[in-house]
Amino acid sequence: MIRVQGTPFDPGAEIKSFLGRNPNSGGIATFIGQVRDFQPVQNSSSSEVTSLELEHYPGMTEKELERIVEDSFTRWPLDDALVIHLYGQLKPGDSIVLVCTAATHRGDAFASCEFIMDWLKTKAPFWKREQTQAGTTWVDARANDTERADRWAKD
Amino acid sequence: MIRVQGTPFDPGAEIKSFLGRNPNSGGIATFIGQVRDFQPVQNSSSSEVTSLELEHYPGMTEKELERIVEDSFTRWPLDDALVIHLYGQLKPGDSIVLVCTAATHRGDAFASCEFIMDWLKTKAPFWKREQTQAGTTWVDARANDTERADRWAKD
Amino acid sequence: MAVKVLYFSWIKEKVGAGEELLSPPDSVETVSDFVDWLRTQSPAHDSAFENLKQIRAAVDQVHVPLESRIGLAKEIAFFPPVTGG
Amino acid sequence: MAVKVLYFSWIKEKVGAGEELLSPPDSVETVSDFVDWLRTQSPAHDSAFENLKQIRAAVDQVHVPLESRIGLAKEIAFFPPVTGG
Repeated sequence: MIRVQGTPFDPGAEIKSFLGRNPNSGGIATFIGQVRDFQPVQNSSSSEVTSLELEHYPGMTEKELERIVEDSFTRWPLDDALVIHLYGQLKPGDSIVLVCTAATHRGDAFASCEFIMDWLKTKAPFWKREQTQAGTTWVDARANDTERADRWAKD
Repeated sequence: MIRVQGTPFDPGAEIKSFLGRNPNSGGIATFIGQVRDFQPVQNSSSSEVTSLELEHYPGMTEKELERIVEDSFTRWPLDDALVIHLYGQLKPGDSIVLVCTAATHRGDAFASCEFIMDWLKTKAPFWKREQTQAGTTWVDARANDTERADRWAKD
Repeated sequence: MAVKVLYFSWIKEKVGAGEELLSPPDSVETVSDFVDWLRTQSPAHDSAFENLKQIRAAVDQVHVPLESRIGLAKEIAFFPPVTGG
Repeated sequence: MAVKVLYFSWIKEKVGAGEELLSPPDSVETVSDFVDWLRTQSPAHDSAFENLKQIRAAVDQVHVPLESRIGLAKEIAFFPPVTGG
């Protein structure tokens, strides 16, 4: 299931209901991405981030996330998967993204959860803009994210 | 932090408070292991599991989990880690284990969470006994778990 | 034939609009042709697309390389590399 | 010197006890020696330890190989490969 929304969500409550929907899955892996109040990326301002804006491409975002999740189901024997992604104005500590995957064995749950995150980072049409004391800056893509996503390329 | 307990826990609530304690961690990976009501392991009965008993080694369990978590901190730059493991009588759908790791970057969170689970599976002194219609059986260790744990061996 | 063109992130800021309805000439066959033609439309467009390495495109909401043919596309989007999650 | 010996899982069931206080002779230097000596204590002990491939050991709550020396250990535990998580 895919949800792209402008209002905050509670990752704990979402994970709880995901577990409730999948009582027979032996392993559930989840990932939560949060807004940090500092920015260790090289090309970014070192000023404290006071807020973060996430622009997205309505319509394509949902389709792209669906494609990524469908791809994960063709690669691993999954029972279920959930992706929730925020857009709009966020504050430090807010959860930006939640990915949950459920499988019989933990290896499949871990791999598919990391795969979804890696592909989401390089394919889902979101763009971050940080607000610091010094002004607003669009965050540059990280080469490392492309490398991580490329690990999953099929030969 | 390590908790080994005989009473059920709510993974959603635990993850929520873990997030609350680590608002500056960009990436949080978690894993939840649940009791399945079937048992796909080869050497096990195919009867439905009606309950599961987890025996453990009080004292050593806590120490071993602490050692595993400390080891994960030497391998990855982590902000925090949490392991909760149940023992005693469990029912299908109950959460047996929860692992949460928090880091600046998601790769470190994913790797350390999977590492803790892999080592826990081969080092933490727990033994499962399944109750089915046909009686009780001690669950055999899986060769696959040893292989997964061996992936993390340092050269 | 009119096509909806969308811009995101700093490309939108440089162009000065998020969306345009444009009718490129028949000689525009690929996304790359489309970019070349866009750059002739105004100094703002020219500036937004001056560094092609920073431009990504989607045709009808699917990622495509710049060499792709546009075909009967109804919607073309231009944006920098994504930074979600 | 007396040492606390713990058994878990089906080893406990086969031995018929979870814990014993035992004083092995001085000739018992390694965990493996200890197992050999244990097997002479009763048919139940003998049966519990007949397949060494299924036996794991901890000395003072630390995993050790069977070749390890016991030294001044206060607690020795025997159990099959673990199956937690």
